[in-house]
Amino acid sequence: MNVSVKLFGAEAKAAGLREVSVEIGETTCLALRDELARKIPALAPLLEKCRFAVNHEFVELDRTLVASDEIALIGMVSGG
Amino acid sequence: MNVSVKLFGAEAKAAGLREVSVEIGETTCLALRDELARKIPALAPLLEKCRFAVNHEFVELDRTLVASDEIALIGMVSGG
Amino acid sequence: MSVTVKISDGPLPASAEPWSFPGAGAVLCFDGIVRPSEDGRPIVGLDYEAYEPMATRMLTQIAQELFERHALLAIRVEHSRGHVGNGEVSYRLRIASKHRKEGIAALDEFTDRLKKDVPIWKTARAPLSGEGSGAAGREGSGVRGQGSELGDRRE
Amino acid sequence: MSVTVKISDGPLPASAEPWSFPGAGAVLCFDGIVRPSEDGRPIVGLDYEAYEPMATRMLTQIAQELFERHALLAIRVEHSRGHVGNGEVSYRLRIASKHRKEGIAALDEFTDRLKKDVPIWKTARAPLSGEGSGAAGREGSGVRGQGSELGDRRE
Repeated sequence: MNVSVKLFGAEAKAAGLREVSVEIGETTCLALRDELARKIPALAPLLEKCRFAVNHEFVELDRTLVASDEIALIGMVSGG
Repeated sequence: MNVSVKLFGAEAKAAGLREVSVEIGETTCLALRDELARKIPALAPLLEKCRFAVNHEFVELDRTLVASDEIALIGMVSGG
Repeated sequence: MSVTVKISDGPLPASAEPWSFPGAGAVLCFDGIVRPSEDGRPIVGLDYEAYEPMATRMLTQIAQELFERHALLAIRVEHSRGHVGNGEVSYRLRIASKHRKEGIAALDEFTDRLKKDVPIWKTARAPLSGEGSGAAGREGSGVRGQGSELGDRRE
Repeated sequence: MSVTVKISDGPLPASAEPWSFPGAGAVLCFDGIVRPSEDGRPIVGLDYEAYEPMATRMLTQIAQELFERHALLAIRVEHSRGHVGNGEVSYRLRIASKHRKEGIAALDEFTDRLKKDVPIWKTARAPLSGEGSGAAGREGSGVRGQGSELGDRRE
């Protein structure tokens, strides 16, 4: 399945991208994370501190993804 | 020595007075407190929780008083 | 160090005028508002009495102590005396600091100290006959006469 | 329960418009202001990016959680996106409660949660050449291009 992941802040800067398209075999956030680390090595050291948001809600890594999901990688935020 | 003591809040209410004139032998706040309790029995139960202010500053009970001092009895305050 | 202390007659303005301080990252404003009941009984407001100039001096002293304990940039405190009706502001404390945590700590401490050490007293004013239920004719528990400024100010 | 959440472009008004809630005894206002330096380097301001509608949803969810934990009457939170210059307000949180302590605790908690769980990011904007010393020509550390709203907004 092909999914698109939005990137922000330090992750967008490390990847040099605001959105990345990833092909995943197993359709979980965990598999997506592994694939992101493989595809964009500069992201790898940041992923430990990141969470995924699916359809604008934080989810656990075992969350199953479907093609219509809006997926975002959320690292350290800095509002205020 | 004759001193005048300003009263506020619960102490003014208990005494029914906003200012009271007291004749003291020993010129300390402690002696003044004892004399206030004797002269106005309704004040006696409140005095334990009161402080004296002399010339607009809180003082200890061993403070010596002089005739020109402005003396106030300050109990529980309730600003805010 | 910037400290402003002001005790004034009647309620404070409902809306605080603009206030900040160069370099501040956090500006806190606390409004203390008179609530419509006191000890479970309806009231129309509170009458405040301040022993001056001691009240102003104590407020200034507390502000100075907090400057030393926290890294503050500016404190401004205002307090009413006389009558303040329900819903009106009787106390406004503003603190400018570089960072939030120190400002919040100072705001809390300042107000604790105010309620312990500043010679200001409030007296609840109950509704006049017809204004409220269960307290008809009662008019607070304040001291009358003997030169009471508050007594003189009651309508 | 009264919760208002607003994310808007550019700095918030320097002065908060009047706001209170019936029965409130304490109204707190916290202004987060952009400071003139970040990590010891002079900046001209911050660029904020918010991931919407998630940012608004998270702010609303945090407000609702705090309502349950503290006895609050109303929360109103505003946050900027886009550029906010030095000395300008990027974040304003207002809380009305019956009593002070619960309002102060909620104010502190809300802001901690904001900084942990709300998808908003800031990027420092350094002075342009000639505007400051030691940072000539540097222009923050933000991401460029790829449809960056922030990138598009830079002068």
